[in-house]
Amino acid sequence: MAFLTLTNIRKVFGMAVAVDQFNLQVERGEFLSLLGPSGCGKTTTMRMIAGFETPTAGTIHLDGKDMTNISPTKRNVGMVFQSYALFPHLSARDNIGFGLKIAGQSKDAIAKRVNEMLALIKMQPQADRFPHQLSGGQQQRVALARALAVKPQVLLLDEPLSALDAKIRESLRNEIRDIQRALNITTVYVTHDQEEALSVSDRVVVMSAGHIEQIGTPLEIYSQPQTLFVADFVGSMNFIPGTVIDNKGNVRCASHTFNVGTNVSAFSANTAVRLALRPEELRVYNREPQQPDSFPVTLNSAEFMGTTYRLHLAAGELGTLLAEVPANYARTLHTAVGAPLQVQLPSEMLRVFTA
Amino acid sequence: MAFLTLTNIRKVFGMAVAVDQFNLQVERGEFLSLLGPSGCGKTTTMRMIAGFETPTAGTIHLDGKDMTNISPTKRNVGMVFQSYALFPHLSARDNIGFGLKIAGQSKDAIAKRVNEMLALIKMQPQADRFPHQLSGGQQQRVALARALAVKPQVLLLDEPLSALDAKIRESLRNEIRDIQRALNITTVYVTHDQEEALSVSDRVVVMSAGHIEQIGTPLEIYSQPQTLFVADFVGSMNFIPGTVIDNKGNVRCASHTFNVGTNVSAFSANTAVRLALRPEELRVYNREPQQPDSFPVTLNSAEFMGTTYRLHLAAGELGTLLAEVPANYARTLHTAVGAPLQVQLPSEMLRVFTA
Amino acid sequence: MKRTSLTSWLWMIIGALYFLLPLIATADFSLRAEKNKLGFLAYERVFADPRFISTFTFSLYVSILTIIASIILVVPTAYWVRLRVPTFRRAFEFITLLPLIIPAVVLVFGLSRIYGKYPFQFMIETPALFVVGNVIFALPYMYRSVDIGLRAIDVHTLTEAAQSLGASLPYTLLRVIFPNITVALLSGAFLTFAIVMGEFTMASLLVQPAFGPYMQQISSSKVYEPSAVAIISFMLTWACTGAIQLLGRRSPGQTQVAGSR
Amino acid sequence: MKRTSLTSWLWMIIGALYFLLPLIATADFSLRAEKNKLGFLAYERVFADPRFISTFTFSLYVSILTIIASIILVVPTAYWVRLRVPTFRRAFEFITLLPLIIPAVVLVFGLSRIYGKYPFQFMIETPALFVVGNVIFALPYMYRSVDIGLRAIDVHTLTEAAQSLGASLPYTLLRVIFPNITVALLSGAFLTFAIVMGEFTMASLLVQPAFGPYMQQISSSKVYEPSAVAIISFMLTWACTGAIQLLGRRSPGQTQVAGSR
Repeated sequence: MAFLTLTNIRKVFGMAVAVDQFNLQVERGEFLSLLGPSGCGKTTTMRMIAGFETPTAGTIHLDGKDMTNISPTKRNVGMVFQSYALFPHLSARDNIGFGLKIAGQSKDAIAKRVNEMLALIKMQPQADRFPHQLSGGQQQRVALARALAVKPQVLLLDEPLSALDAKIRESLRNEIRDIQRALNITTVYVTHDQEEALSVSDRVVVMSAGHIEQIGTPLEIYSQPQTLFVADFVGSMNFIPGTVIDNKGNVRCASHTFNVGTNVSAFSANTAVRLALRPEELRVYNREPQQPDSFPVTLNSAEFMGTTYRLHLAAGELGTLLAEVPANYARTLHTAVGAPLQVQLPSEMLRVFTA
Repeated sequence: MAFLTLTNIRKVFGMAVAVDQFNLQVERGEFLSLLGPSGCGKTTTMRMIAGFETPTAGTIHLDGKDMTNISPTKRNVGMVFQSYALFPHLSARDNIGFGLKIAGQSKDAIAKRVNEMLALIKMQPQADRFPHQLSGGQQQRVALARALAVKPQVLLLDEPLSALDAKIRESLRNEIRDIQRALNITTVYVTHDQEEALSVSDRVVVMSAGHIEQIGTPLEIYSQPQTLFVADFVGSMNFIPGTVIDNKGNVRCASHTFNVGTNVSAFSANTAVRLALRPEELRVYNREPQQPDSFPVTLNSAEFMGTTYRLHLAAGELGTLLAEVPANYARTLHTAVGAPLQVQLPSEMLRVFTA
Repeated sequence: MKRTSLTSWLWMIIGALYFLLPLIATADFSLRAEKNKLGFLAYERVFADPRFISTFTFSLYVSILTIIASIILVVPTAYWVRLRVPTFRRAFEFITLLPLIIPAVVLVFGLSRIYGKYPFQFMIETPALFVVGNVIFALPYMYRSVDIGLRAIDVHTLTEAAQSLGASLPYTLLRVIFPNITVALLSGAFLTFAIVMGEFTMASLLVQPAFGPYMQQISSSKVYEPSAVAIISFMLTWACTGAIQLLGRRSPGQTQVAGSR
Repeated sequence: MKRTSLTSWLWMIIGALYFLLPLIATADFSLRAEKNKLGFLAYERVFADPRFISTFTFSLYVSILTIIASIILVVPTAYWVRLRVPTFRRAFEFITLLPLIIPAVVLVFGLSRIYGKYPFQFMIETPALFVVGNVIFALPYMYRSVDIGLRAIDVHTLTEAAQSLGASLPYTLLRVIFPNITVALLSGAFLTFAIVMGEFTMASLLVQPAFGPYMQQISSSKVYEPSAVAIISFMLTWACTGAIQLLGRRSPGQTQVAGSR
């Protein structure tokens, strides 16, 4: 049995099903993210692990013990909140020592452990400041230290970076990841931000409407989405509606026919499908010379993204296509609004979903 | 004289200088962004254009007329706020018609113009809903229509997307850009989000501590930052401290020597400088075969970013370097933590700033 | 979860009893005017008393004047303070709390000393001074209600939005601010009403034919009628509250009652 | 900008005058006990009156009991309501507003009918019933203050944070919630104090030797002393407020006075 196991978890609030058929096994030392839009049940799931909610059905085991109905005060689970939730009347030091004091440790033991934690988050100089004297990023680091001080078996982070600015968000997520690695602590991270989930996790659980859509490594989630929801929610994706016309992998989209190889063998002829392709997988050329298997498009607008340009392309019956090309390459293209371009959809990249 | 001209603007609040030596010319139909961290004076500048603040010194001309001391009610400037600021007791339709009613237009003229605006933001079906019945993105579109209904000479947007979710933020910024293009309305856009500023603007003004750091197209700002602040604030950047050792472009950084070509001719020997290089400009290879002008590094961690991997590299005396490589290419590298890699800093890419 | 909601119901019931018991005891007592029989005799006597009607009407009249005067005084002031001198907000709030702190006796003394002289002596001869005093007494409640109403909307940004669309400040106050704080105004008006109807000290010092002194007087001279009067006035205020709650529920976008945040 | 701040100062001054004039008039009057001369004769007489000292001490004693009882009653209740039954919050708030609505006479009648019988008659013989009544009167202010204090901190998340660190609910209430609402508690205590010191109706109905009836009585029998007493009690409450403001400024992280949001 895995270190943390959720089995057939179901949670109902009044008439609303918040979480259903939730099965998950988290290994010791793993960094796992729950990713999904707001209201998908990810926070409820985490709150059941913390003990703040009791599952309507199902069991939660931690290190072999059934935790399903244990009080949150007895679970030995560390929690970090979006709003930091530091105790306003206590200094950073006393916040970190709060749990140790409750555990009845000696003053010396508390002081020693608090100093270790302050070193870990590199905040010894600010140890005696009060929360309102600290920046948001510093407050969240103190909250992390407070949760870790009591040596919890599992660390739970509930959208810990949502209240912070973009630059601090990026540096703090790397710091959290480094600390997690150094302590090898089993971690469950809740976020609605796919970039955050992909960049720090060992595995990602994508949720929607209370159930699991896909579990996998960040690379699997991004490059092999199993459902239309995951394809749409994670990263940008072009969707092209079409119909399967034979069992040789040919799909008709408006007047175009694309061969998607064997991908389509699972679908019988005449099935309505949607082809999916990431913007960076489209190949964009100037109109001349004509490329094989390409079709003409017109540039609607170009967004400069730093390392890349994002091109909004009018593709006639296929609607608007989004393409992302390296900034260097974009310089070789016609980029005036209305410029004539051509596009190739590499058939080996085309994913197929039931419409 | 340009359509909107700010000349030697200075604004002091009590003892604090909010904006100083601010000179800007905006052409008719231009989309201009004010970009900077919070407290840099960008919002104060916009509020002076709107008339909510009076400059301590300097003048503001709009279409040749001196607007410096004109009341905000007489300026004919449209304003969109971060918090939407829709009138809660009025429907979307009545919100959009509010300014027309004050202008004393006939009921028919108001109804006609409001319908045009509703069509522009594609919200005819929600015309009779109240603000609290609309999503954030819909409310902001109504606020945009309300500002545009009175045909203002300038449209001002104050962090209009900050309160919205990432996906809606991206689609709404393109919608704003499209509407701005369609109406060819002169627009000033305030944001702290560099991606937003770079992707939609014709020109960007980067501000810090009340003054202008750089004015330029998004491409200029990103690839030729003129100051250390801009280099640091816009996008990611590696900074390597070093010393100019001769007038042939050689800079010593710890035990390495980099030739930065003629870039450095402006600096005399022994000047302390910082070399700057974007993560995507670093070249990363496996340790074998040895590349010319490269040096060994160790992989600390790799963040999956979807289209790219971001590598955190330990480079000995040079500290930690950040590299961003395409996901495809990353697959050819050793990516276990601690993997031995080598790095090349292309000298033609190296920017030089006074330390 | 079961245990939790049971405990909380228990608390609710204890809380309710704490307040309702005195009320029930009073109601019960008011029905016992006839020996060994429950009945409305005390109520009949009260309604038959012409002084009940006249004092009640007088206090009603004064409370309406008080409400109108308070709204005219408080709304533009609170709006202005929030908009232009937010640094003074705490000072201002403290000033509006003064009537809670200054004993009524002081106020009445002070008011009658100022307004008792030429050219203000008409104030003493009419209920005007009584209204002024009531406006002062009601101020903490009215100001608090209006301020909470204003806090619920973003006064600053709404005003700037209106200005950028060409609206003057008075237009903004009337067409944007007022319609969005109606529930708060109702709530303030209701509290003011309750205060004026029950006011005793000032009414008796200024010798006004008001409802408060009437209640006080029958309390000391009758046995069952005071309870009946108390229950009647309680019913009345309860009805007002209900009306406000209903109105609050209807008003779009602004369902904030001053008491609810 | 010049014009704006001038106007706002003007408003401030008018507002201040509106409240201060009665106070100044009273103060002035209290100093005129000796003919043609300003002096503290009225004050000397007041302090020389043994009933001033005794009623003042009694009311002080009652107000301290009232404050302690209210805090013990209100804080856990308000915490519990916010934490576990937030849906009842409006209902609860309405209940705490009832004492503003139910006339004092009703309350006193009801209370004495309940507590006048065996085994509660000791309540009538001691100030206990008077304290209970005052707790009820002070409830709207105390509850409001505490609730505003609780709103300023994120009760829910702080409690969960404490729980995940092993803290029980009572421990959390004592060690996390209490220390973070001290300023709100002080503010509630201060308002309670002001109310108890000035309370008249209930004190006289229950025949308590309290400060309110004493003030009322000298108002009708003396000329200058009432003004002096009024000024003294105003000074006293002002001093309390000042103390709270000072304490509020010192307390780290939580400088919220109940009146200020």
